[in-house]
Amino acid sequence: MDAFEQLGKTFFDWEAMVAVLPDLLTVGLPNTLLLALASGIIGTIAGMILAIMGISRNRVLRWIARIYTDIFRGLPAVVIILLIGLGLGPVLREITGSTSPYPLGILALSLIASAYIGEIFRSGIQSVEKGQLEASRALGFSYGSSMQLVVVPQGVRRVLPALVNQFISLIKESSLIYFIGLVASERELFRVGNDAASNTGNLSPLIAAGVFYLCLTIPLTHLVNFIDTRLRVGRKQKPEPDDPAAMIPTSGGVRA
Amino acid sequence: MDAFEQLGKTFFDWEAMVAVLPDLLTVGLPNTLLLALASGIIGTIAGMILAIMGISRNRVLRWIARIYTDIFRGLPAVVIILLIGLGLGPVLREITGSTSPYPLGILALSLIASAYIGEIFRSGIQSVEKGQLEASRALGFSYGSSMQLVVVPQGVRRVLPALVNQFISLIKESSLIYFIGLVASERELFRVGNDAASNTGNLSPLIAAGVFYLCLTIPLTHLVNFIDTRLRVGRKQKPEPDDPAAMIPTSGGVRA
Amino acid sequence: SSSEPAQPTDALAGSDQESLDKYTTEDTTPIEEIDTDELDLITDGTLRVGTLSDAPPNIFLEDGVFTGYDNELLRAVGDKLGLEVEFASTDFSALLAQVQNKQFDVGSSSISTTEARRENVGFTNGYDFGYMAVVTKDGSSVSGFDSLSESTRIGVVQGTVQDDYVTNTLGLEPVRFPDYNTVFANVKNGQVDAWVAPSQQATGQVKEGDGTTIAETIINTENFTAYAANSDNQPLIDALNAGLDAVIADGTWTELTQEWYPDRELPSDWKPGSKAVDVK
Amino acid sequence: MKTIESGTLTGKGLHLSFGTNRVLRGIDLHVERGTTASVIGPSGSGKSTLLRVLNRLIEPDQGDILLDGRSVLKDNPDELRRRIGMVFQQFNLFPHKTVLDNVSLALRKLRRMSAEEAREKALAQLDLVGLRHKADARPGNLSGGQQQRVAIARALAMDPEVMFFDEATSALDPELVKGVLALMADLASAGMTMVVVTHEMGFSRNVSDTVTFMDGGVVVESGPPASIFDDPQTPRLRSFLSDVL
Amino acid sequence: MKTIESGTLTGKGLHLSFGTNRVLRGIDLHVERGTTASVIGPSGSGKSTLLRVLNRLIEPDQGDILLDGRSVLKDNPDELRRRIGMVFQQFNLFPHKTVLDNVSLALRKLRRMSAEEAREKALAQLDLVGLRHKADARPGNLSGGQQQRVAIARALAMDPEVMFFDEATSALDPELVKGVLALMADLASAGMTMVVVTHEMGFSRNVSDTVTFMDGGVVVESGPPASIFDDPQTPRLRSFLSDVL
Ligand SMILES: Nc1ncnc2c1ncn2[C@@H]1O[C@H](COP(=O)(O)OP(=O)(O)OP(=O)(O)O)[C@@H](O)[C@H]1O
Ligand SMILES: Nc1ncnc2c1ncn2[C@@H]1O[C@H](COP(=O)(O)OP(=O)(O)OP(=O)(O)O)[C@@H](O)[C@H]1O
Ligand SMILES: [Mg+2]
Ligand SMILES: [Mg+2]
Repeated sequence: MDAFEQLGKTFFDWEAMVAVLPDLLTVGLPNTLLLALASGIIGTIAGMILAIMGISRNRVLRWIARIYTDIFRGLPAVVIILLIGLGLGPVLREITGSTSPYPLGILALSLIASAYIGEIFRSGIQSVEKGQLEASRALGFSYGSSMQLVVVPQGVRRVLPALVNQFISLIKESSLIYFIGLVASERELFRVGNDAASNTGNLSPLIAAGVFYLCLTIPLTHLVNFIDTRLRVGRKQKPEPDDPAAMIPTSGGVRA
Repeated sequence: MDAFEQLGKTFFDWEAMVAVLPDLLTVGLPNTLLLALASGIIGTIAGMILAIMGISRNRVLRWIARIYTDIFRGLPAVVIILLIGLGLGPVLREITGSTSPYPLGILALSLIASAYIGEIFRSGIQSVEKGQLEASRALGFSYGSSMQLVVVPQGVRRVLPALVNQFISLIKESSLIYFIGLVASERELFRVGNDAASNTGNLSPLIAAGVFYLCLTIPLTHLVNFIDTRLRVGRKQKPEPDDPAAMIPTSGGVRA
Repeated sequence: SSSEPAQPTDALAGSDQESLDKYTTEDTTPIEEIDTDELDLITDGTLRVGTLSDAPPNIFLEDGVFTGYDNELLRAVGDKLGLEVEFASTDFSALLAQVQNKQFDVGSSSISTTEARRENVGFTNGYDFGYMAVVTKDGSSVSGFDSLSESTRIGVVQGTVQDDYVTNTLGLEPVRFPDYNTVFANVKNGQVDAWVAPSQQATGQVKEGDGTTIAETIINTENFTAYAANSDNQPLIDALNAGLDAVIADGTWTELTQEWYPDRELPSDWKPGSKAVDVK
Repeated sequence: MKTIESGTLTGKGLHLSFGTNRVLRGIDLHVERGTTASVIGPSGSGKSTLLRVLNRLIEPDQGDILLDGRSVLKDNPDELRRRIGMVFQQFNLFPHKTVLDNVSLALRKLRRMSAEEAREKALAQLDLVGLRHKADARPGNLSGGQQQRVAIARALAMDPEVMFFDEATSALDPELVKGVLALMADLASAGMTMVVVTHEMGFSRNVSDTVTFMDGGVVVESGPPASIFDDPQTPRLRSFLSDVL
Repeated sequence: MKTIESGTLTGKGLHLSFGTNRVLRGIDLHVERGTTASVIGPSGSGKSTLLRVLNRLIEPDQGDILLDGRSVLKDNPDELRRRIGMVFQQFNLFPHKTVLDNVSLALRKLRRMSAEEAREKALAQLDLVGLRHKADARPGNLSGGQQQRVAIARALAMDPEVMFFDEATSALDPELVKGVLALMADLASAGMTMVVVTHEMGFSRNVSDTVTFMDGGVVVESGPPASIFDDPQTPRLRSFLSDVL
C-alpha cells in the first residue's frame, strides 16, 4: 500500500465513518449542543454582569472584573476544568447527590466563556457614542437607568457577531469536559469520534466528527457575517416621498 | 486528610511545583514561545493574503478564501493537527529527512491562525472609511496601489488588539501539537506540566504550567487594552497656539 | 524515578518481585469479613470507576459499554464484593488526582505503580504486568527490543507502562503520543520507527497487509499494574485486595487473562494478588 | 404654539477645569423667565461645557446655579435635569427605539405615566413638531431635520421650565436648517425660557433677547443683539464676527 | 497665486443608476477653461455622484466626458484622475501619514519623483496654503480648516487641469469656513478650471462663472449667477433658494 493510499484509508474510510454515525447523531450531537447552549447562556449572563462591573464607577468592582477576566482568559481551559471538577465536585455531590459531570463541566465552560463575553460586552458598551448617555441623563434618567435603558441595549446589539463567534468556540471547547469524567452516554462529538478511532486504529471517525462540527459552525459563521454586514450597512432605508433628505445614504448621514 | 486539605495537596503541592520548574523554564517555555511566535508570524502573513483575497473583486478568489476560512475555523484544532501531521509528515521527511514534529505543528497552527487572522484583517480593512479609497483613487492611484498604500495600512492598525488576542489563543493552542508526538525536549509548557501530573498523579505541575501561561497572557491582555484605549481615544492632541480650532476634542472633531 | 537503566538486550533484568515489590501484601482480609458499608464509597453499594475510553484492549468502550481486560477483571472483583461497578472515562493525566480527591472510588487504566505515583495515591496489589511488543513497518531495520537505540524514534503513549519501560528501564527517550490511534497512525506513515505497544493492542491493531509487523513481544514485571484508590481509604484498598485474591483463587483471573491475552504465558517469577494467594 | 409656563435661570461665577484645562473661568449668565439667550463664540470656547454645567451633567468646580431664584446645587441632579430640556447637535435620539418610544420613554419611566397616557402625550408632542405620522419609524429612517424635531419633542414632553439647544442645526443639510430654526423661534415666542448655543447669527440676532459672546472660557461681551452685532466693543468679538458673517 | 494652465471639461448626456435608483438622468455640463462652475441642489439630488462620474470614480452608464474637446472614456481612468484634482467634504487625508507625506505620496509614486524633489514640491504647495510649518504633523492634530487646506495642497501638487470640490466647507466650524473659501476664490482667479459643489450661496454667487441647479438627477436650471439667484425660472429652484437663503 503506498503512502497516499494509506493516508486515504486512515482518514477517509467510509465504513468506519458510517459505523460511528449513529453514536455521533444520538449521543455526541445532543451532548455537544447541550453543553454549548447551556454554557453559552450562563456565560452570557455572567459576562453581562462582568461587563457592567468592568465599566462601573466603583474601582473595587472594576478590579474584581479585571482579575477574574485575566485569570479565566489566561489559563488553559483544561486547568480550569480540572480545578472546577475536582474542587467543586465533592461539594455538588454533597448537596445534590448527583455524580453527573455536566453541571460542573457547564460551570467551568461558563466561567471561561463569561470572561471572554464580558470583554466583548464591555467593548460594545464602550463603543456606544457618549451622546447617548448624555441625552438620557439630560432627560433626567440616573446613570444606572441610562445604562440599562439606553447604552447597554445598543452595545449588546453591536457585538452580536463577536458573541456568535464565542459560541462557535464553545462548541469546539465543549469537548474538553471529558477531563471531568464521562459515562458512555455523556460523551460529546469529539469524544465519540476519538473513542471510535481508538477502537479501530483508524482516524476516519474523527473526520466524521469534524464534519459534524463543520455542520454546526459554518452556518453560524455565515450568520455572523450576515449580522455583521447588516449592522455595518444599516437597515435598508425606505425612501421618504415627503422629504428628499431621507434619501441621504447612510454613510453620508450624520453619525457622531 | 480532609477533603479540603487533599485538594490543596493535589493542586498546590509546592514541592511538586518546584520539581517541575526547571523543565517548565528550560524546555516548556522556549518551546511554547517558539511555536506561538513562528505560527503567529506565518499565520499573520497568510492571514493577510486571505484577507486580500476575501475582499478582492475576483469572485473565485473570494470563494477560495471563504471556504478555506470556514474549514479551518470550523474544525476542531486537533483534527487539523492530525491531518497535517500524518498527511504531510512523510512528504516532509522525504524532502528534508527531518522527523521533527515542529515544522508540521507550526504549519498546522499557522493554518488555523491564518483563518482567524484573515477574518480579523478583512473586517479591519472593511472598516476603513470609503472616503480613504476614494481619495486615493481620485489622486490617480490604481485600486491595487490604493489598497496597498492607504487602506490596508489603516485597517491593520485598527485590528492590533484583535491580533494580540489571537496571539494569546495561539499560546494556549500550541499545546495541541502533542498529538503529532513529542520527545521530552520538544514538549511545550502544558505538556511538561501534564506529563509531570500523569507521572505523579498530582495536579500541581499543571497549575505551575498555568501560572506560566498567565505570565505570558496577562501582560499581553493589558497590552491589548492599552492599544485599544489608545486607538479609541486617539493620539493626545497638542494644543495649537496659532489656531483655536485645534482645541476641539477628538470626539467633537470631524470623523467620517 | 531513578531506576538504573538496564542493558537494552536484557528486557527482564530486575523484574524480580521479591526485591522490587515491597508493596504487595502478605495476605488479605477474608472476603466474608469485608463490610461494604464501611468502604466510604461515593454512592453506597457502587464502585465508581474512572477509566479511559480509548486504550484497547485493556480499557475501552465498545457499543456504549466500558470493557477491556482491566475493567472486566474489576467487574469480577466487584461481583465478589457484592458491589455495582459504574465506569466513566477521563483523561489519564487527571485520573489519579480524581481518585485521590474522591471523584472516583477506583482508577482502572493499567496504571503502572511507580514510586512517584504512590506518593499521591493508593494502589491495590498487582493484577497484571508489562507484556509488550515492538511494532514496526515491514522491512524496518528495527527487529526487536535489542535493536532499539538512541537513534530510533520510539513511539509510546504518554504515561503508560510502555512509556515507563522505555524511559526508565531502557533509558531511551521515546516520542510520546496522547493515544494509541495517533501513535499507530504514525508508525504506518513512518513518522516513528517503532512503537512499543501493549502486546494485545499490537495484535489487535496490526492487520494483514497494512504494512506493519510485530517484531518482538516481551514480558516486563517491573512496576506491575494495579487499581488506584484513595490512599487514606485503607478499607477500600483491603476490600479490593480481598476481591482480587478471590477472583485469582477461583480461576476467574486465569480465565480472563486467557480470554484477553491468549498467547501469553505467565512468567515464572511473577504472580498477581497478595503473596498468600495461589493462582488457579 | 400655546404659551408655556417657564422659569428664570441664573448661573453665577461658574468655574470648571478638565485636569489643567480651565474651560470655564467665572461665567455669569442670567436668563429671565420667558426670554431667549443665545450664546456664541469660537470652537472650544466652552459653550457646550457651559450648558452641561448649567444642567449639572458636569458639576461646576465653583459658582452657583439658580432656578427661579433658588439654588439648585443641593438638589438631586436627576431632578434638576427633568426641569431642563436639552437638544444636541447630533440629535442623540435612541436608535434602537421608535420615534414614539423616544418621546414617551421618560414619561413612562420618570413621570410613571401609564403606557396609554404616555402615548397620548407623546403623540400630541409629535403633532406639535409635525411628525405624528412618523411615530412608528426608527430614527435612522428619518432625515436630519426630522430627527432634530423629534429630539425637540422628546425634550418638550417632560414639560421643562428651560430649554437648552447646543448647535441644534449644525449637523443639518442646509435646506433642512430653516424648519428647525422656525420651530425654535415658535417656542421662544410661546414663552419658553431658552439658552441657545448657535452659529446661526441670523437666529441670534432676530430671535434672542440677549446675546452672550464667549471666548476662552469667559464671557467677553453680553447684551441685546443690536449692541452685540452692530456695536461690538472688543477686538475679539469684532474678529469673530468678521469670520462668521 | 500665479496663473495656472488649465483645461476645458464637458459632460454630455450622463446617465447613472445604482440598481433601480436612477441618480443621474442625462446631465450636460460644460466648464470653459479657466472658469468656475458651481453646482447647487438639495441633498440626494446627485451632485456628488456627478463629480464622481466626471472623473470616472464611477463609470457612467451612458454619455460622454470630454477634456479639452477630446473624449476621455477610452483612456485609462487612473490617468484621467491624475489630471483632475478632487477635494472632499470629509477631507479624507490619510491619517497614518504626515502632512508632507499626504502631499508628496502621489508625486513619488505616480510622478516617480525622487524623495527630495517630491519633498520640495510638496513643501512649496504647503506654502501656498500657508501650512508649511505643519509639514511633519499628523492630520489628526490639525483643525478642520487646516486639514482641508492640506487636502487642497495634495490635489494641487499633481498639477491638475481641473479641480473638483465636493462641499469642501460643509464639515468645518463656521469660523474656519472663510479661510478655505478664500483659498478657493484665489485658485479660481488664478485661472484654475473648477467644478464646485457647494451650499455656500455667497461663494456660488460671487466667485463662480456659471451656476447649475440639480434636482432629482437632472439639471433643472443653469446659467450665470445673477440669473440663477435673482431670476429663478422654475418653482423647484425658487423653493430651494427660499430654504437656503
Ligand atoms: N469631557 C471633556 N474632557 C476633557 N476636556 C473637555 C471635555 N469636554 C470639553 N473639553 C475641553 O473643553 C474645552 C471647551 O469645549 P466645549 O465643547 O465646551 O467648546 P465649544 O465652545 O462647545 O466648542 P464647539 O463650538 O466646537 O462645540 C475644549 O478645550 C475641550 O477640549
Ligand atoms: N454608492 C452608492 N450606492 C448606491 N446608491 C448611492 C451611492 N451613492 C449615492 N447613492 C444614491 O444616489 C443618490 C444621489 O446621491 P449623491 O450623494 O450624489 O447626492 P448629493 O446631491 O451629493 O447629496 P448631498 O448634498 O447629501 O451630498 C442618493 O439617492 C443616494 O442614495
Ligand atoms: Mg460645543
Ligand atoms: Mg454629496
